[in-house]
Amino acid sequence: MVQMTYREALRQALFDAMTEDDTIFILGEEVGRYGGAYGVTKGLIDDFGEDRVLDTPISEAAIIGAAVGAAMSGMRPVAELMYVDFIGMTMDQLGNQAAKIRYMFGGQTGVPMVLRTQGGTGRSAGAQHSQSLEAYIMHTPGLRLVMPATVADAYHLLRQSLRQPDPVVFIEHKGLYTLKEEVDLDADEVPWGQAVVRRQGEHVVLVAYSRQVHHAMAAADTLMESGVKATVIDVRSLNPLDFKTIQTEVERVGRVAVISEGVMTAGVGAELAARISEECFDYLHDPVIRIAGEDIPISVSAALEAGSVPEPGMIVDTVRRLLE
Amino acid sequence: MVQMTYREALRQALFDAMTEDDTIFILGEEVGRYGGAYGVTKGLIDDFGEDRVLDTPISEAAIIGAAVGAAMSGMRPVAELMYVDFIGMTMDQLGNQAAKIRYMFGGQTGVPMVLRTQGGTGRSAGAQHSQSLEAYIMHTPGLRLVMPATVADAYHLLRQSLRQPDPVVFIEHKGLYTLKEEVDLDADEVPWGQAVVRRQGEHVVLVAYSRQVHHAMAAADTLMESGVKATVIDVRSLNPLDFKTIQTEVERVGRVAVISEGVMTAGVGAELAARISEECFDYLHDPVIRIAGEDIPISVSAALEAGSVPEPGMIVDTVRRLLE
Amino acid sequence: MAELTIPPNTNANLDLEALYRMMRRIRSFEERVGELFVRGQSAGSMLHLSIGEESAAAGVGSVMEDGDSFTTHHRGHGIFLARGANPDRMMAEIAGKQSGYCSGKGGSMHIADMSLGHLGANAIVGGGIPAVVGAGLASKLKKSGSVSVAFFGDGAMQQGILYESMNMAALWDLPVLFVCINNQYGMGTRIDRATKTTDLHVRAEAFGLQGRSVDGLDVTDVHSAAADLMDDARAGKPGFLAVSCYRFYGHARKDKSPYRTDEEEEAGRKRDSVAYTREQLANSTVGADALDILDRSIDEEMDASIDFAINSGAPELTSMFNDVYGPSEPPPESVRTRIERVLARS
Amino acid sequence: MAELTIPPNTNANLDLEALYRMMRRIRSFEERVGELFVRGQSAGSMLHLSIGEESAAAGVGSVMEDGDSFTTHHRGHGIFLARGANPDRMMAEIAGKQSGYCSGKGGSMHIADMSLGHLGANAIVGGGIPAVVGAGLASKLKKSGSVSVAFFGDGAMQQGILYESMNMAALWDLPVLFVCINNQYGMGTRIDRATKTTDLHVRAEAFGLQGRSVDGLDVTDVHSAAADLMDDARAGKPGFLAVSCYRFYGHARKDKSPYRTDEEEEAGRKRDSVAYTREQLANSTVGADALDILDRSIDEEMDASIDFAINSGAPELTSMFNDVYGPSEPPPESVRTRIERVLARS
Ligand SMILES: Cc1ncc(C[n+]2csc(CCOP(=O)(O)OP(=O)(O)O)c2C)c(N)n1
Ligand SMILES: Cc1ncc(C[n+]2csc(CCOP(=O)(O)OP(=O)(O)O)c2C)c(N)n1
Ligand SMILES: [Mg+2]
Ligand SMILES: [Mg+2]
Repeated sequence: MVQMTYREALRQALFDAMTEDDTIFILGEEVGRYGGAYGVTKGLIDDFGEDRVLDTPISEAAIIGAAVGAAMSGMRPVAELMYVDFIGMTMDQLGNQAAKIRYMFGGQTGVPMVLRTQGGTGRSAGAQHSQSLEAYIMHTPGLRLVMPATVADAYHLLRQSLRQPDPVVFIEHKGLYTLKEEVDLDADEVPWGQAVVRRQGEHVVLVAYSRQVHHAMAAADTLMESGVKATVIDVRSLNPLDFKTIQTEVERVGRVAVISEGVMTAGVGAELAARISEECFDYLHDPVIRIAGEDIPISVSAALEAGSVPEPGMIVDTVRRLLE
Repeated sequence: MVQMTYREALRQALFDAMTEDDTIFILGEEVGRYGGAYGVTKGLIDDFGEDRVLDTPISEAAIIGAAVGAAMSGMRPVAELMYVDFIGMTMDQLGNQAAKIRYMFGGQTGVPMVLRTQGGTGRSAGAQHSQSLEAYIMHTPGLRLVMPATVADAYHLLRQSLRQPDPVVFIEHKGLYTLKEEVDLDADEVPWGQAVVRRQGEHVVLVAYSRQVHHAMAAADTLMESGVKATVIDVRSLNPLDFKTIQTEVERVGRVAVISEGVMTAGVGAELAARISEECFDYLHDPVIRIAGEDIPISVSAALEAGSVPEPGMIVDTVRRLLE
Repeated sequence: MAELTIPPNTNANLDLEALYRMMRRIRSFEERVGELFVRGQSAGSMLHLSIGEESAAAGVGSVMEDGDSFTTHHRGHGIFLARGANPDRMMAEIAGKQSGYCSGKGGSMHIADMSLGHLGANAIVGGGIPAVVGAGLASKLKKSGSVSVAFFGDGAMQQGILYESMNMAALWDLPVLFVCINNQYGMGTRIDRATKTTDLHVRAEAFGLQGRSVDGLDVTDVHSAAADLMDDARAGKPGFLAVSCYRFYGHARKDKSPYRTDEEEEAGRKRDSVAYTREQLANSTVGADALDILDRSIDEEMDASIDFAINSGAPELTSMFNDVYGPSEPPPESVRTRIERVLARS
Repeated sequence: MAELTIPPNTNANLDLEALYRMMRRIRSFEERVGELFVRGQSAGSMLHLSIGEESAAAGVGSVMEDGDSFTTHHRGHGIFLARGANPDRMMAEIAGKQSGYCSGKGGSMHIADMSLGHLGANAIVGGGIPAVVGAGLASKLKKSGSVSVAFFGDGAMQQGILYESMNMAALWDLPVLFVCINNQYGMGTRIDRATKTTDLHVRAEAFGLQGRSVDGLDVTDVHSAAADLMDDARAGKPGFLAVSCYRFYGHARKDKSPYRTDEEEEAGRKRDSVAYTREQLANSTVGADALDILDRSIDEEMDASIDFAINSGAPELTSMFNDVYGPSEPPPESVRTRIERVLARS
């Protein structure tokens, strides 16, 4: 077991994977000499050279397109998109090319690439640098989607992503980079595509992913003070989605809230809530409640920004109301 | 009352609006001399000249961006995106600019533009020309989203869209252009942002939009033969969403299926199902069933294409099973 | 061909007959794609024929080597044939059949063959361009010596991603060649209504690539320009080649090109590189008789491809769930199965 | 400024003092943005100072007219000041306050003022560029005679949308000017690591625009190049201007630029257009004393903007639901309200 931050775990995962597999290379804006806008790739250019850690021009569409072409040519590129907010420029290369190439070409080739990016609020970065856009990805068949909440998952799921046959969109949360936890790098692999029950309770199930897992855990602590016991599920992987773990807990407990930072309407929470409502219908004592980002852009004002996404207090309030 | 096609109604709406409001102009690929890839804008260049019906280069991102700039400069542009499948190239201009400008700038300006496009299956056009991508739009606050199913709505909702203060994404269905119906062009305006009950029944509610409304109506006909009476709701406008009309019918009937052609996961059906499950919880006898496009790309093979999206038989089967 | 004076070909190093054969096969194949459509056997009507553009396909295709890769646009049948495609499997794919290159999932606009280096046709204008940057990077990293070529139309000259891609190729000295097949039109828009400057290679030069524009009438001109650029690309000096030609027919099968005059079309179709080369060969030691025999054998081969396509079976309905993810991944659950499962429980 | 020989300004038509004043105000304002951050009063740390780029803002800003419009990139404070921004409202916006230009919703990277023709700063590299094509179209359709100017950095030269936009402007003869502020860096990447060709205006010419590159050291050079291009743009001949300068400090407030040497920075900061012009004026009839007085009054004005910002209130929490849609549209229901409503019922 070692102590490290989420940022360090990501770097370690890249380092270990690149050491093992020389088809892996990194490309993206400022990933090399600068070390990444959030410092994840720091030093890798010294370890692996400029050919395997490639600083690119500010050309998001071509970065993803180049990764697609490289992946079809025997490489395993890791493309970094500095902010998930820039995904709009890449959605054709991502949604029409990376996601569909295996299918359109009848299975002749895969596109084994990882798109690393980060999203979320917390830095007063405004409407174009604070979004949580995972729902676009989840709605695009062909793209895997992973969003780690813990340091261990940052490491192990990135390693796993780098072994997949298909394009994986790997979204980090900008608020988690400094999170420090114990992690066992040599642990048995975190299984691919599986949710995890982070804590088990009997009164309510909180389904979350990425930073909201920590908010859900904090809310669960608070609720515990008044005797309310919550299950917290960390979904981790939105595609593949491990619905079974969710279903088991929901059917046992009968009350559930799904939590996501992205805007509510047509978001990931909608999918999870729809699916739970559909599949666990007879087990639900109450409606599945969505706790989500407001259906608005993010303001630069810190107060407005914080107020527009779920936080522990809101989760606690919602659960209390739900159990009333 | 006049008989006209969906295509003609759209053209008529553009013609009437451009006659009334000289700030309206059209820009897009092949909208002028060619008359539009699906013939909607045919002849408008003769009526209004090359300045108001502007053939553009194949530059989707800049087309939307130019529309944004024109809308901020006192014009009301109608940008045509030939296929909704090309939206990936425009998502930055659409999602980060058009959608957020009013907000980011504290309400100083709106972006009164209409993005007309078309989507859906039915022409063996393959994975990159057959998609239904409305969920991306519905998940983007700031963008209105309208998807007409009937000839009258094609006319009246396009007129309405051209009076909105905010960007409207108006998605036609390629399978509806030749649909011919009676329409009263002088009718009282179709109200903005309202769903409509196309037929009322007591056993099940079918919630649909765009071409699936016709499939739902056909299914309702078939079901009627065995005495099953279905309500069919045409949502028409996904943002603003008239949830009240849906809620009223669902709470009266207690059983509901939501139908959309787009892929199921994290799609529009997820939002509708989540919301119905949440808000009408105590009234539901059965889970809200999603009938939707498969979570796969669209094949060029006509059989595979048709098999991958909902059709009337599938709706009938589902309702029968639901009522068993 | 009356107005054109056709000089005899004097380049001894060039196998003009092979180039002719390539071009003639493309022409013959494309005519049969049209026939497949007329017979109602094609998958849809989005069929874009490369008739009139044969010299670009053959001129560039002939200087590529085994191991080189390429992407094409939606009008890519000819290029793929020039790189060795099997016409049966192509035609079957265009018909949406299981025996096609992509098992009926791709169709005319999404044909690919990894074994021939065809990284895929693309229905998105410009969509296939950046992939060659990635292939070029792979070549450089693996020191494989291969070049990757992006083929696209003049319409794609107005897509931003081309410039992002050319910039990267130049910046990183990649073994990449960009080939613009300038058939004067993007759908109904003549190039001068899409851009102010039609001297296309200048744009590539402005990004640091080697640029050439060449008239596609004489395939030997295309061939020699492409050969030079290809040598340089292989040495890490990426290039751009614009081949001007004329789109003989409508944009896709249903388009009758009402936006252009008969005179223009007539003049355009006179600039026929297939006929031009045939004339050269007919007047050479090859002679007209041999060409007649060659043509006939090509037509027979291509006729057979129609039969092959028509006689092939449609893909199984359940195959639609395959190939969304890798072969050992579970396929997505079908909506019908899900509904049954959910309703069986509640 | 020892190494530079500064010639006296000889252009009688030019109000060099006004240009100096513009540049000096920018410098002074930006220094105070830095101070706001250090005092923990800015909204976040994504503050991009335009120190070192004053001549681009003033040189181009001074040739624009009332009614002209513009967009800027993320480093746009200076340009906006050159076009008449109120520093109080700017600083308040940078602090995320209600009294700011955008009521605290936009911040440094999303400042705008429709009444001054500022169609908005943009946090997306290249994101604001195509809007000027639309503004140019509007000008042409309304025959208003106005020009629209896009300001962006050298990094945006690698974004495809620039080329799509320039192509349209050229094709349609729009009253549009593209201005690239080439400060040699995009974050930590020096321009020669982002592109092979640093002769930027050539790219614009390749699309049919009038292109100029100018050294930003002497604001009068920028001014005269911009004046020419602006006149032409107003007549429907769109242009492109690259102004080379040096980004004096880090990319954003927290960046210490470890990726460049002290020597380079020192040399770069010597190319200081504010100091250069000051020297010219000090040696002219204006004289150093008057400049001292001017500088002091500017600094006082800008100091006041900090106080204004700090003393302004934060926006009300509920204001976050305003301005998503037009003023007469109902605001989105809040998630909290929805949850209460739903749970009250069930
Ligand atoms: C991104 C995108 N925009 C528009 C289209 C529709 N479209 C298909 S082909 C075409 C014209 C392309 O012209 P060009 O690149 O010159 O190729 P050509 O058809 O002449 O071979 C257009 C506009 C598309 N498929 N993709
Ligand atoms: C589309 C996009 N990509 C990347 C970024 C991150 N980013 C912000 S500023 C910047 C550098 C921009 O360089 P340049 O255009 O030269 O402007 P400068 O900062 O030098 O003024 C980058 C990469 C962004 N904001 N938007
Ligand atoms: Mg063309
Ligand atoms: Mg710069």
